Amino acid sequence: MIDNQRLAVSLAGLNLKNPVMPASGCFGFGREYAEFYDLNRLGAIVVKATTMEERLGNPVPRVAETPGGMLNAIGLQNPGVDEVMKTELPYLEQFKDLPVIVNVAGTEIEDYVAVSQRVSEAPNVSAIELNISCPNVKCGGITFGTDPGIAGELTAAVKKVSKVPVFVKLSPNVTDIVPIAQAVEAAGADGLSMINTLVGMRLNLKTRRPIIANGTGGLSGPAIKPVAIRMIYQVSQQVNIPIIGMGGIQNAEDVLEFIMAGASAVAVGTANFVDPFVCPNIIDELEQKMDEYGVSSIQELVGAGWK
Amino acid sequence: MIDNQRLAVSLAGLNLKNPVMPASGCFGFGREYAEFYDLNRLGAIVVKATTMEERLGNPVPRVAETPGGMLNAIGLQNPGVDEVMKTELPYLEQFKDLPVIVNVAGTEIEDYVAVSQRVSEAPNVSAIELNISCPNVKCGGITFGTDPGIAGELTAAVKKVSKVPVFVKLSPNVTDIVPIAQAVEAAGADGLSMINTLVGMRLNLKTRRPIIANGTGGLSGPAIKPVAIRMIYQVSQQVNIPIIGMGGIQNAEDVLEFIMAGASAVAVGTANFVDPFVCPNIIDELEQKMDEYGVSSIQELVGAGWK
Amino acid sequence: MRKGMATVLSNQQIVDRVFRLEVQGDLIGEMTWPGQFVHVRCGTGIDPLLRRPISICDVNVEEKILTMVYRVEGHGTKILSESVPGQPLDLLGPLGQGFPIDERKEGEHALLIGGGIGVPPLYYLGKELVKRGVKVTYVIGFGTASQVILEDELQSVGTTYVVTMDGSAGEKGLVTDVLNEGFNLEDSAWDVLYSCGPLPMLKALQDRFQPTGKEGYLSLEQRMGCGVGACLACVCQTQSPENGKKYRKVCSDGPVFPLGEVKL
Amino acid sequence: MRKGMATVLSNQQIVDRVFRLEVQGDLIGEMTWPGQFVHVRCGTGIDPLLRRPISICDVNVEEKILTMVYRVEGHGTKILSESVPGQPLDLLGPLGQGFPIDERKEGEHALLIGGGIGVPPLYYLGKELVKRGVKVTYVIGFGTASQVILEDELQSVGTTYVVTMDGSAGEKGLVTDVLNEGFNLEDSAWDVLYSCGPLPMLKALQDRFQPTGKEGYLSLEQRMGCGVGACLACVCQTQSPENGKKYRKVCSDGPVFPLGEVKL
Ligand SMILES: Cc1cc2nc3c(=O)[nH]c(=O)nc-3n(C[C@H](O)[C@H](O)[C@H](O)COP(=O)(O)OP(=O)(O)OC[C@H]3O[C@@H](n4cnc5c(N)ncnc54)[C@H](O)[C@@H]3O)c2cc1C
Ligand SMILES: Cc1cc2nc3c(=O)[nH]c(=O)nc-3n(C[C@H](O)[C@H](O)[C@H](O)COP(=O)(O)OP(=O)(O)OC[C@H]3O[C@@H](n4cnc5c(N)ncnc54)[C@H](O)[C@@H]3O)c2cc1C
Ligand SMILES: Cc1cc2nc3c(=O)[nH]c(=O)nc-3n(C[C@H](O)[C@H](O)[C@H](O)COP(=O)(O)O)c2cc1C
Ligand SMILES: Cc1cc2nc3c(=O)[nH]c(=O)nc-3n(C[C@H](O)[C@H](O)[C@H](O)COP(=O)(O)O)c2cc1C
Ligand code: FES
Ligand code: FES
Repeated sequence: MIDNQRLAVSLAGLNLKNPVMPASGCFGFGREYAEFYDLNRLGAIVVKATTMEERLGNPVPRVAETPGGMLNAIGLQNPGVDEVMKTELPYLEQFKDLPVIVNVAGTEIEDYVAVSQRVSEAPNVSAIELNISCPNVKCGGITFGTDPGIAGELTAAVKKVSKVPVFVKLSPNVTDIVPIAQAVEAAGADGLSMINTLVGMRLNLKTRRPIIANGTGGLSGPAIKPVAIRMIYQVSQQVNIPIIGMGGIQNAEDVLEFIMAGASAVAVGTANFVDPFVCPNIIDELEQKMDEYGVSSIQELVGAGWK
Repeated sequence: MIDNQRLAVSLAGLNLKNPVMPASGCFGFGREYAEFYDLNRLGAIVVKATTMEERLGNPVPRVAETPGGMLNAIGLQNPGVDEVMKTELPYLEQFKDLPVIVNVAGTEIEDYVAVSQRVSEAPNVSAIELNISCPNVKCGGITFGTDPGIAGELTAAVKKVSKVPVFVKLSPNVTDIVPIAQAVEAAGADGLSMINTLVGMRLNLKTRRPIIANGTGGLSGPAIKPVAIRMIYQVSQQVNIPIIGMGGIQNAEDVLEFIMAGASAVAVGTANFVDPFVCPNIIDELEQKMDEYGVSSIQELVGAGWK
Repeated sequence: MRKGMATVLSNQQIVDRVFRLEVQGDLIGEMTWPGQFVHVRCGTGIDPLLRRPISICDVNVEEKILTMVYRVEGHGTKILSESVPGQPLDLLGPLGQGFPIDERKEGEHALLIGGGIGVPPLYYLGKELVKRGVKVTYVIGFGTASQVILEDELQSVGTTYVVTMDGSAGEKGLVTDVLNEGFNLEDSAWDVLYSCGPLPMLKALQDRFQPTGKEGYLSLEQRMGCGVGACLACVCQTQSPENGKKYRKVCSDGPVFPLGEVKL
Repeated sequence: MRKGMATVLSNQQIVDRVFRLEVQGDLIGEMTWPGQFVHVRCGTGIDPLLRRPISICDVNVEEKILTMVYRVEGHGTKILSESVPGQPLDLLGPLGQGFPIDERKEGEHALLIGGGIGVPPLYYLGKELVKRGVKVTYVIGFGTASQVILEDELQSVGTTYVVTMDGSAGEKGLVTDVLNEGFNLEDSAWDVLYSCGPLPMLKALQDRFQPTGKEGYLSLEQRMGCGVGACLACVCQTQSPENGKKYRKVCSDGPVFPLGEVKL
């Protein structure tokens, strides 16, 4: 692979060969998509949320469709940190050129801390993404992602134990996202991921009940793109840490729009379900689109929308 | 027109022959769409936001497209309450079977009160919709729609002077919409309208600037439907006043989904731009869809999703 | 290659709301396992956004022609029903684990039970079983006579009993009723059961035959996201967790599961 | 009737990225006023969601055939460019106020200035003016020779001067340059100006001719929502508010405005 500096990005000390990674929960632990293409082509990989104990997740149906989007309430199903350390992360070691970011979730601050400490010790983990924004799990009554104080506290606690950079994944379901971003920055976060899903619902006209067994679900896909762009545009002007942008990305032009809004790299979620090749296709397409819009390098474009 | 009790709804004392009305800002003061069909076919009409003084609105471009939606930042352009009283409301008097709901906006509580008092005196105004949620206007630093206390105060002040029922139009750009709904209910609101637009943004890749001159705009259209359904489902279980539901409605099935979520009537906004006949088409289609899903009457269906 | 474009050859309504769609394309050459499915993109826009799982009903491997039979349910299948010959169709597949047939021995008797729009995959399955020298008997159930599909095709593969709930075609009742009566289909008369159909039917079959220890396979449906095992949308719980696996993914561990493996 | 379906008769690329689209339908019988536009639904889905305004380039009122010439800019026009004969096309129109021509008198001389993709509406306008005995002269400007459109068609209506920025076809420079030189197009040589094209061109024309008091009309573009005057997306400010009207709507008060009416 030719090193291409136009696409390279540096993200809180991580050097990525390109800015495109699959988003957490939309790519498992990589196994399934490795059957389609060489995962080394990706800028990085963000794996499914990992919790202390195994989680069985929510009852089915777990997904529903909406115009230009989908709802999901998977409920953090995962085999637990032990199994992830034993099976999933070692599996990813074969991809030598693939930074791994582990999405960490929990119910108590202690869970996050314990899981973060463990996964940050895995030889091939490059960063942690703290999922303080999953709308599908009642977090012990506390919604980490909507309270700047608690979000900051959690971030500080995890930072103390983590051996790798910590990204905090923010919830868009808030009146003002800026203070939360600032609180986690002040608490030591190395970067932000935004946005997680919007809380939504669909009803089944035949059964007269929510389609998703959980009731509400997280809205992802193209429908939420303008909300993501707006929030990244706002937050990136108020913090000095890099942002991994996501929410509805489908193609290379969307990537440029996110970078221009202030993201330093991007994650692609739902679009993988529509086209399993979407990440490598976007990466292939990126330079041509950069030429078209006169973009010399991704780094140069970061925040160009407001600079 | 045959009186059809299956479609009739009663809304805070207003009796509507059917539950479908155009949403504020998407139908002007009715003149333009009156060239397409007889406005008497509508359940009601919600006219453009009216303010104390004339407003010129925001610079152009004022709209941008997003996947499955659009952004707007019209900025409350309107001729002011005097002109609305003198020209627009009298124009609508020719439609004998058309309840008129006037959307009222302002910068200070006093503005809202003054405008509400005046329009509530017009002979053909059936209700007022307080727009405390317009995302495109800096409301003198106060965001009425995101603070339960201020929202309640405003509602109470307007209730004191209004001679017609007062609906309060809520903003979806909040962490928790329920306390705001409860606050305006406690302050005497006769009903709620929800949802207004989500704050979003698009960037122009060529100019590297927001497409909309105002920067951010309000996201409407099918993209926001699941967010609207979720909020109506949540709020309708916590208040005892009726809700006019809106956000992405395109067809009769969408109407049933909103009613089932807890709305007593619905407003159709952006879809008018795609098809000027969308409101009468939905009304025509409604009974057939009710038969298909075994719905005896609209009234019976209200909140069926959680009842 | 598991994603690719195929070209629509024909798309014809066979009974009310049900269409037979024939498409041709390179990746169809790999579709050799009955019971697998394809994940179909309906239209090219963002509404519908997700793909739709449709079973393989028949494959001509040499000519790379795939037949699907689908019922119009909602937005996606509606758009699919508007496909015209010559139109490209974006397919992901073949996906999932089909009906196990490699262990079948010549001379065995397989009972294939289908309900409604679950009947189509049993056609390809029956043909492949017959190729292996297995005798096939079909029992297919529908609501009413006008919904009966593929009867002639199945009849050419093996004896086919039609059952309708209102008795307007074949026997009256449910497919399981037929097994009780004089059709020589008592448990000892067959070696293996394969079934696809509505959940209540599958549940009735599992409840009845799991205790008997008979070999059998059921094909399930579940709402899907990715279709390839990555998103965990489509899970079902296992009856008795082995190797600590408390769930299965319908898209990649299934859609076909042995009798008794999952809770229904 | 102002909304209806038309049927695509042909859709052909004429130069790079520019297509000529012919459609037939009942509502086209009403399209008798040059300078009006139609609001076109591109595709049938929700992306693109909004309609696209496209000018009337030519109309055969008897046969109800409308010609549009459009350039592929983004998602909507891309989808439009994939239209095939026989396909239905959802139109809203005719919309807006076209070029005023009723006051024109036989023997007058009209100067029609077009730039780029602003040229198409001037074709129908020129034909209608000639019908009324008005002499028509065209000045049309493009970036380069390969972008020149409709030259032959316009030539058949009136003398047509082509201008390109790089001089690769016709005169080199901007359309306004030509008016300065020896083309007998000095102000006294014509009675009325009609123009459609990019904003800088319209601005240059307004700056130059407004002070002279010459009669003239400019066709503007603006991003639209409804296209019918209801949403206030497409406004422009008036130069001197009369009757307290401080703005105009491009979709319903325009797209054509008299020289000097609006700020550019
Ligand atoms: C493995 C498998 C094989 C299938 N094979 C066939 C077949 O051969 N023929 C056939 O007619 N149908 C088959 N189905 C069912 C078919 O997938 C659904 O009818 C179809 O997805 C409905 O889509 P829609 O857009 O028309 O309906 P909508 O209700 O608008 O769909 C909304 C969402 O729900 C999902 N959904 C709705 N019903 C089902 C369902 N029963 N199973 C899974 N997802 C569903 C859709 O995929 C979509 O994501 C199969 C399902 C599975 C899981
Ligand atoms: C009255 C009028 C007449 C027009 N006549 C023609 C014509 O005859 N031929 C032609 O090629 N073009 C014409 N245009 C411009 C044409 O409408 C735009 O090129 C087209 O809308 C771009 O759509 P898109 O989806 O390809 O681009 P995108 O950039 O993807 O469009 C995004 C959004 O911006 C809007 N938009 C983008 N550019 C323009 C523009 N220049 N004017 C208005 N809205 C825009 C689109 O309508 C859409 O809502 C006309 C515009 C107006 C206002
Ligand atoms: C099926 C599904 C599962 C998800 N699981 C997780 C998760 O485990 N942890 C997390 O932080 N985000 C999760 N997300 C959110 C995505 O990572 C992403 O933030 C969101 O989907 C927006 O991006 P998109 O529109 O490209 O999908 C999930 C999203 C989907 C659709
Ligand atoms: C162009 C435009 C202008 C609007 N103007 C107003 C307004 O003046 N007052 C108001 O309360 N809501 C206004 N809205 C919001 C709509 O009334 C409605 O709440 C929102 O668009 C969601 O419905 P929809 O998705 O059907 O459009 C406007 C929306 C649009 C698209
Ligand atoms: S559909 Fe994604 S795991 Fe099965
Ligand atoms: S586009 Fe709506 S007023 Fe002009």
